Amino acid sequence: MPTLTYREAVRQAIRAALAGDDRVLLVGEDVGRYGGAYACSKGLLEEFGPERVRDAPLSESGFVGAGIGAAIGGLRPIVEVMTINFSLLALDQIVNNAATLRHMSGGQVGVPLVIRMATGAGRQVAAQHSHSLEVWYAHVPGLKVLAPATPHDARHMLAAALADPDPVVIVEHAMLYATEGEVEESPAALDPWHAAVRREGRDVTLVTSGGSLAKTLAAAERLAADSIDAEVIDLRCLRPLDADRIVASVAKTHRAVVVDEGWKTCGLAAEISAILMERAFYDLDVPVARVASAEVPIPYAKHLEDAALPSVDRIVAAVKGLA
Amino acid sequence: MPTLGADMEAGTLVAWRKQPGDALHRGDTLAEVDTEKGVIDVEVFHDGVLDAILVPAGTRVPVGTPLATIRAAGEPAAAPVAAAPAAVPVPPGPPETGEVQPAAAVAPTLPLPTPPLYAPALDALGRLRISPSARRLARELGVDPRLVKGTGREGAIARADIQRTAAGLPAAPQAVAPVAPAVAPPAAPPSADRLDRMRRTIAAAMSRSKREIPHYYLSTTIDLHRAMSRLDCENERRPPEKRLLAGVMLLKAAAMAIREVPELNAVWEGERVVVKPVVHVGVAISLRQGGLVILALHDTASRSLDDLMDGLRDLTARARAGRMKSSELADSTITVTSLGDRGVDAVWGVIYPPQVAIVGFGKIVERPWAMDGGLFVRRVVTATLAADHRVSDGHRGGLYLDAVDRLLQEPERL
Amino acid sequence: MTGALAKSHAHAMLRQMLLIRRFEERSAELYMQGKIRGFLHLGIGEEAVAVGAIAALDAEDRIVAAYREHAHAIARGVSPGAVMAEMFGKVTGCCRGRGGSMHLFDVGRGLFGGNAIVAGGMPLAVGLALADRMQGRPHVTCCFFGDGAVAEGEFHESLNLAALWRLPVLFLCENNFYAMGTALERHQSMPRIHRKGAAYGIEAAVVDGMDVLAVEGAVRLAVEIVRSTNEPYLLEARTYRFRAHSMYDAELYRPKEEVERWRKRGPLEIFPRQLRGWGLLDDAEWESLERDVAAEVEAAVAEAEAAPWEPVEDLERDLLVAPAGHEPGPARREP
Amino acid sequence: MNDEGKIRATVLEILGGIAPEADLAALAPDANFRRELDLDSMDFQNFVIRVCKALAVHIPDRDAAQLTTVAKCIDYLR
Repeated sequence: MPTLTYREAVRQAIRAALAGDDRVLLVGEDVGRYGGAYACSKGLLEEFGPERVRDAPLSESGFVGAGIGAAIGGLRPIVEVMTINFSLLALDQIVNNAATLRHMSGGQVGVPLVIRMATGAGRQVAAQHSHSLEVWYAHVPGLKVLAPATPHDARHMLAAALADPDPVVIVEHAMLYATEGEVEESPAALDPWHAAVRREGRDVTLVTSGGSLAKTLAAAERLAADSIDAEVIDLRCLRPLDADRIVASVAKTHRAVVVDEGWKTCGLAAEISAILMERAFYDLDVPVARVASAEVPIPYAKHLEDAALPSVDRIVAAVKGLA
Repeated sequence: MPTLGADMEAGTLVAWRKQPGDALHRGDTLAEVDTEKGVIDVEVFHDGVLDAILVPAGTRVPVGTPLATIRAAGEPAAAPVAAAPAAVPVPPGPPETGEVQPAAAVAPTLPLPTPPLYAPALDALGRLRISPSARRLARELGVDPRLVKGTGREGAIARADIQRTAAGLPAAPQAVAPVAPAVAPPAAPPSADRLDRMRRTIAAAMSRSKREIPHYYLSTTIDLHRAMSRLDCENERRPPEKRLLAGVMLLKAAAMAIREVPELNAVWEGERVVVKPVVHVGVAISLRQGGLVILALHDTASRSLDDLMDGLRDLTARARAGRMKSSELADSTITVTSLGDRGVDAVWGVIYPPQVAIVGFGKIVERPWAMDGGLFVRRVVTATLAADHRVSDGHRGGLYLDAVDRLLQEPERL
Repeated sequence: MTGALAKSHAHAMLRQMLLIRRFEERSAELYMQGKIRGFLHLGIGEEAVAVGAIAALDAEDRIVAAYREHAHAIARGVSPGAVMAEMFGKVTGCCRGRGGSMHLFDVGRGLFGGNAIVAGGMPLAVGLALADRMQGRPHVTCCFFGDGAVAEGEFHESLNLAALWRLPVLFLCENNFYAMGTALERHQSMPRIHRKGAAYGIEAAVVDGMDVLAVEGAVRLAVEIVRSTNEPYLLEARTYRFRAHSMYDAELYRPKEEVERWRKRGPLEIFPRQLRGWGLLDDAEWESLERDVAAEVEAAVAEAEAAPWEPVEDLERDLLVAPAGHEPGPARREP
Repeated sequence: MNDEGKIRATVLEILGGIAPEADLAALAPDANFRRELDLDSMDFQNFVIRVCKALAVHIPDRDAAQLTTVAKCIDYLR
């Protein structure tokens, strides 16, 4: 099985989509001649031409709205909003149009659109470029949200998202693009809508996603040295959440720690904690713990950024602090 | 399903005393619930209208299960299709009825003279600090969580504690029957079964108390001449139903004397002792065919003897009919046990957790009494005090009994 | 006026404007009776823009409108009964009662909605045109918006995208001189809206929005250019609303005399006068139009009154096509 | 005056109400029923109250204390 970088896996996914269906087009800032802000569309303009690999002006609301209109009109656009930070300018189009039209129109209008955006921090680009706001989209009925954490998922989730008749947001953690992993060439149709157990364990359930998976697995190894057997669950899909898988794991381990790079208040970890309180209350031996970013705008200085973000140490401490 | 004490896991709803649509006022009895301790009246704590009954009569449900919904007067009835409400834990422990200021806010917290050997894992409202999973495991393994030493935060009991206790239990049949026996043998006649269960419940509390609380004991003999002669002449003038029992005077004196040594009127809450501002004397009432229950005679110190007599008569009648109120079971702040006209000269009590003291009165008897150089025949009673040495000491206990004595020498002030 | 004006066509447009006028007057009444709830924005006075423009569009062309869009829906052929039922929240409404007055959709007739977000629909129109052009379809997308939308970023982003990507969009501005309570010259540095097309190299024109024939002619020309050049076009139709912005508006922001002045040259004053002048309309015909329209409006109201509600069980219907496995399930029923 | 049979029946019926589980037939007329039936001061006061009401008599507190056997009750109440 070949080993690819996450970036290359994304590029191959987009290329396969463009080649496989002439309704598919890629629209976004610098996706064409520049080859993509994270080099995920290098060479695609040359291969598919400017109509289908379309550089957009810096008008996020405009080109995301256009993507929605084109999807309504029968195309299958992949709109790349460079980072989740800039997607805030297109929130109205995503929430008030993409997520709403099918239901509000009584079923007449569907929006088969995929919106990709980078997310997360870790490259010292400071607060305005370091947000993890995927939970905002996971909050909205009418949207689906995927968070590929591995090159394999990055390679194969796009196809499933494009096949879905409703809008799908794919968040790709900025620190993952350079990571490598095995990518199975053409698996049976990948199911992106359920969580995966990345490490079996008996003593505690660590629930995480996207850019935090690696840290959580590292923490699990450190805990193993102290004979604490941690089970690591990669959510993969942030809406709908695979509540059954999480609840089943906690029924076994009776302890849960949720690791998320978003902020703790009203965050993804809060939702998972609420689900466990509602559906696994009688299995809980200790309160659910959450490891999230410090409640501050992510700072520029390295030592401050590292202190703000979830770390292996903080995950290990949280597990040991369960009482 | 209100929790009526740390040892209650579930209750059987015997009968509804109100029907949907009935107006409810604070203090009304909503339903009757059978527990190890007999049938308890479930009280309503705020006005409203009974909306819907969720648990039919005859059903046994765990503590915390919602029994009914109450809506504010004037609100429309809940839509029939309302989804079953999620299990809403009832606020642990009945609220202090009659208390104006929250006990904790006013009561000074005492510095503990010595670190506690082991405090029961009780949270602020006297509920056992135990994780949901450990509680379920305890039920499955037949372990009584009240006898388990918690190793979690603030003494919380975790699964491991249950497993360790289950493993550590002697092979002999459990000292305490499993809280909810898997199959209650229906064959046993209900009263015998209840007696057995009650006996086991009392046994558990007493054994824990004896093992964990360092008791010290004091006694004194009190001349009741003035008190009894005042009582006799009072009763002469009264019809039978209005006559006062000597015991009522003793109860009131015991309550009023707390003023001198307030720390005796306190309860353990987790690791701390909280002195209660109001005295609710727990009256030990013996039941027909044996068995005993401690019921609070609320606000004992400030009520008239007549009021206390009526209160005591009502408590005794309802205790023997097995119909006690949840607040009466949980509110007592200091227990008084008196053997009345039968039994022996002195009774040395065992403190009833989470209280910190118990007063005993023996039989009222005639004894030779030397006073002012002369010898008289006087009716006297032996008063005893058993108290928790972690909270008070012999000197303070002595002051208390002396105060009881002095109060009984001025019966008109009772 | 080019070419002989067929009487039937004239009467059809007159009837449509009259139907819209009476329909909206009845809606105001129903709103006050509490039958119509939420927000209600009436286009009384602006009927000529919707009727004239839509008369010049092909059946396959696409329409994206905003929240003052009863006229556009009825002019496009959505039955008054379906529009009224939608405002009553009934399941027979054009959106099953889920959209209400501000969100009228009829995809079969190419009406891709009202939209309650000012300028919210403009990027959608661009996208629709992009899809048509990339899939070789000759349709034009006509995007209606008010003068208020001109202040939104989406206006400028949409015009730029349409011009940059050479997309067949007719941007039709219904300039009624007020953005809710703010007069045009108090929210636009350049109040002559059609001149903003030049910034993006978009051909533009202005037309008297009270004259239905003028509007029809201008739109027919604009659509001709768009369809042939695949270039976007900006048309400013100057019009005026005779009633408040919505139902709860004290109209403190405009003088009574101004409203009266515009009323005298409303679309239902100009067109009948023209037709009578050309001998194409007499009193009897006018009376029968009035009776006919009144009957259709009352039938629409009766239909809406009698229509059923959408069952609450269908609340989550049409949210997603494939719920994709696990929706967050209801809490497990504990014993 | 109340005759002997009515008094006995009333006294026994009242005692039965207070100590339902007791075997009254086995209660000797001169047996101290306070001890036999384990009646405490509250029970005994209720007994006196109910006797007064049932037989419409007034029993002063001083005399009440003597009524410790069925026989004494009958003597006193006749």
